[in-house]
Amino acid sequence: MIKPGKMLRQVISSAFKKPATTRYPFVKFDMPEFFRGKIKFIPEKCIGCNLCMRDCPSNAINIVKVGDKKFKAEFRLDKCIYCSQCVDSCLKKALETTNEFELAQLDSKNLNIVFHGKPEEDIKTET
Amino acid sequence: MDRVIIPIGPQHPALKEPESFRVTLEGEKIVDVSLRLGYNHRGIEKACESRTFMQNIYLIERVCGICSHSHSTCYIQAVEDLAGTEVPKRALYIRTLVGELERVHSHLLWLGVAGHEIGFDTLFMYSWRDREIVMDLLAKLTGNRVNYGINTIGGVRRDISKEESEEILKAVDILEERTKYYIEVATQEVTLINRLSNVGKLSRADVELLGAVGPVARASGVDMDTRRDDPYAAYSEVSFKVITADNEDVYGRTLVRVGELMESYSIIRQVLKNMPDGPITVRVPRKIPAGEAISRYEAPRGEDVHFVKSNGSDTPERVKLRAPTLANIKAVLKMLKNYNLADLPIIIAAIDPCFSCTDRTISIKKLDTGSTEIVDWKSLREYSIEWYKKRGIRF
Amino acid sequence: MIIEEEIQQKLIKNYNFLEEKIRIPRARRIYFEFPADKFEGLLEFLMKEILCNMLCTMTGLDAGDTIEVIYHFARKDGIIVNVKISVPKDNPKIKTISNYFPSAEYYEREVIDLLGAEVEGLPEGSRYPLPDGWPDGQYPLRKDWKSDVLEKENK
Amino acid sequence: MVNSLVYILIFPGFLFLGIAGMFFEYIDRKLYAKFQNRVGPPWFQPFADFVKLLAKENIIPEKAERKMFQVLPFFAMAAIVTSFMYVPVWGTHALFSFNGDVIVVLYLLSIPTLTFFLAGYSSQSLFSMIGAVRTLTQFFAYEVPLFLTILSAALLAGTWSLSEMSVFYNQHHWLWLANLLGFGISIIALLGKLEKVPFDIPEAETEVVGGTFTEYSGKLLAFFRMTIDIEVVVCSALLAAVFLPFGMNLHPAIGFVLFILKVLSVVVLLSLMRSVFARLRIDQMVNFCWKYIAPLSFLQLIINIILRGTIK
Repeated sequence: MIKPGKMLRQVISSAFKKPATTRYPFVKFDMPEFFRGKIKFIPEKCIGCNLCMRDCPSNAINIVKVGDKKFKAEFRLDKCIYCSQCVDSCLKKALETTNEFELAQLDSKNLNIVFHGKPEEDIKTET
Repeated sequence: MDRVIIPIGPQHPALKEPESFRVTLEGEKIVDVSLRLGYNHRGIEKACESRTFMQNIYLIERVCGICSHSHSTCYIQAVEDLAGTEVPKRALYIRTLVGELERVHSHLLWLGVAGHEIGFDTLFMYSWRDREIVMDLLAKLTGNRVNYGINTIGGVRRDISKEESEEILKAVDILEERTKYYIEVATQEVTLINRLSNVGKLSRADVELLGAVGPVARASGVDMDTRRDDPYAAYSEVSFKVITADNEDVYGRTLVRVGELMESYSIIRQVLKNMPDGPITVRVPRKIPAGEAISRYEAPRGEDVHFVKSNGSDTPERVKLRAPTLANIKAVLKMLKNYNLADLPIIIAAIDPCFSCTDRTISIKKLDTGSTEIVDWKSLREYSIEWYKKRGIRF
Repeated sequence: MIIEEEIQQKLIKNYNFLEEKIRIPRARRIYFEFPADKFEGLLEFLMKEILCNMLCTMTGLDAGDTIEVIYHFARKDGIIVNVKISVPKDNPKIKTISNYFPSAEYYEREVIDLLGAEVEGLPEGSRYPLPDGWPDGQYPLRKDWKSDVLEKENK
Repeated sequence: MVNSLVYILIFPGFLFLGIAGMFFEYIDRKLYAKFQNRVGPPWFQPFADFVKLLAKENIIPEKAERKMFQVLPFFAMAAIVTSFMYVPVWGTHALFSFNGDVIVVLYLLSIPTLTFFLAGYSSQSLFSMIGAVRTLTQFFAYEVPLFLTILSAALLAGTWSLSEMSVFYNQHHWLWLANLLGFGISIIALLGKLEKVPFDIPEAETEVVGGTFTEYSGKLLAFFRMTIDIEVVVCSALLAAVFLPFGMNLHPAIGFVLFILKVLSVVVLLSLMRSVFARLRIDQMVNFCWKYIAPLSFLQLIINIILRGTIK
């Protein structure tokens, strides 16, 4: 059966429905819990094996030793491709994904995030 | 009548990616087409050679945004072939599941694009709205809407819980109902049929000669599907029909795609029903034994072929990918001839082209030799600021 | 594996120097090397006798002193026959197969652009995939080729 | 003198038509979005678009005929605004009327289409050229049915003046129902005239980029878009005056509301039509118009001739 205006009924009915659009910036969007967003580093767990650095496809991680069994992590969020391979690679679960996805910045320097092992004074006294 | 040559691309509303068709017109009729590919060459094959097998998964996943699972699975199959890995059953089922969900999302995307190319924006909006269901589902299952990152060498990275599989079944029910509606629209709406049928004819003999793959080939009555002919993942354990049509035109390609959607739903249900328990990954050493392997995968757009050569270290010696669009491109040039200019967008769209899969090259930032001046991003920006300053506009 | 072995037998029957050289690592995969000068004959044999009527793709490889080109032919039932030919790097000439498989044109252009092979008998056309202003003699997929960018980053 | 200036600049001239055009563009876009289950633009969007375009740089192609290129948008706008003077709005009488103004209005309405053609032609760009040729081809297809249906309504009224037609239809209350077929045909023809889906062939973006307006930018494009907006109002008003002529001799305020409602219903019909169809090809469009629409409009003409005979 061929007829013109097949979609007419649905078109008219959808005029009275709520639009499917999410009004995103005004209405917050809930990402699923396990969304691969920004990476979180837990310094206490890190043992400095550098596996994450080696596996990272885009060289976005840099783990620096700042003292005895204390490590500092630098993440380049502009380089990161959010594959979270580092989370899989980490044997001690020192890395975690968060579902934070609104990472846009006006200055690329802000995309460089650093996780310190201890407060600044501690590091100074140790080194 | 005078002949005019009009440039369709590199930038043109009909093309979603930069690619250049030079179309010779006689009035509104296309008499000749020449094609220049390569605008999307990003050098992925070369880049693969300097990364480890593990890192390459994520690189190859980014060859294309739509068939990211296809490319990464295809590559991983080749690597696992080389390493002689026995992948756990459950992992294979999860790969199949994600692959089919990806096919659903790709075909719904195509339906929308096709609608847009023939000026049927309502169809475009509706099918993309329904596609969101699959996208959200994939985000929940894998952690991302587009680059799923579910594959790893020797298995998959995430398991599927009971609740998640119930959610998938619910979503599939909704999608099935919607797809039935689209089939109704495709077989009844008169303007749609008028625009699609008898356009872009490609005979069966031409398909075989020009090596077209995927829905394009199946719409010309060629019964080929890698999922059945060269089964991978869990496809040997599910039953499905290979949808073909004898229309040999764009309308046939539409019917094949919406028919495949229905098959995908049935595959998803079977996979979820029969999914075995067990581990989802096995350990594979970082160094892959030397050798060569070729792997095939039926991507939504057609057959995907990856070739991997290893030299025994942890980086591949050569990775070669062939995307379905490159196989179909010769057929497009043949299809375009003797049709109206108005049919050009839909004929090109009918192969579901993905030019970023097709080309893959080098980011050249500075090369002093050669005839053209190649400018990097920073100096280009400085140049443009200078240009505006001269005209009294300041930033 | 029965069909694969049949194909193997057929190939050895016709080209007895292939004995022991055909590898079948898993179902539906056949690999062998072949001298470049006899390749055209083999092609016709493959198409007519073994029914390889589809060209999956062509892979170009830099293998040190030689450039290897692998042709991946597919049969309807999913069997892939991979034929490798090698040509010397200083005179990398291969014959076109685009008269048998028109779709080979773009694969051959890729080998020309990225590896610097010469393909005889290929019809004129625009290059693929490198840009028109690409300098002569730069072949990205050769092992000794390094882009300036990569060098800078490594430093 | 002051009166004429008011007529030209404020009502029913540029200001009123401009505001009405933007209002109906908003209605059209919002409805189109609603039909597609989207949110749609806010109420000020057409105005914001206009202001934004005014602020942009005018780029004139080197090869284009500069004078023609710059004058055409204003020419089209002037023609369309002039034609509105003869269309009755709230009362049965338009601002100006004489016997034969139907023909003048119809010809003034075809001037914008011709300027679109000229605009495309003088841009000297390939896409504009193709768009221009398509505009003209399409013009020949829809114009005949549109003219015929409006003229057959005039024939029934026995006058060539729009105002007198309104008077006639208000005296013979139910006679406008005889023209319903003509109303349907003219809505379809109007889709062609306003270049909307399924007849947006001249500016089909996926085929010919922007069609005739490919090379236009900045202020000139703003005025062209304004012209199209005003065209929607004027054409809808014309159809409303000819085919929906009831309630014309009521109080002016009620008449004005009624006028807005009539135009609104035409606009709703137009946006409904464009959301359920795919774009046709130019040959299919010409075929459709000559095979189905033109004969039907002849049928309307014959019906009206017979009716005219029986009324007397």
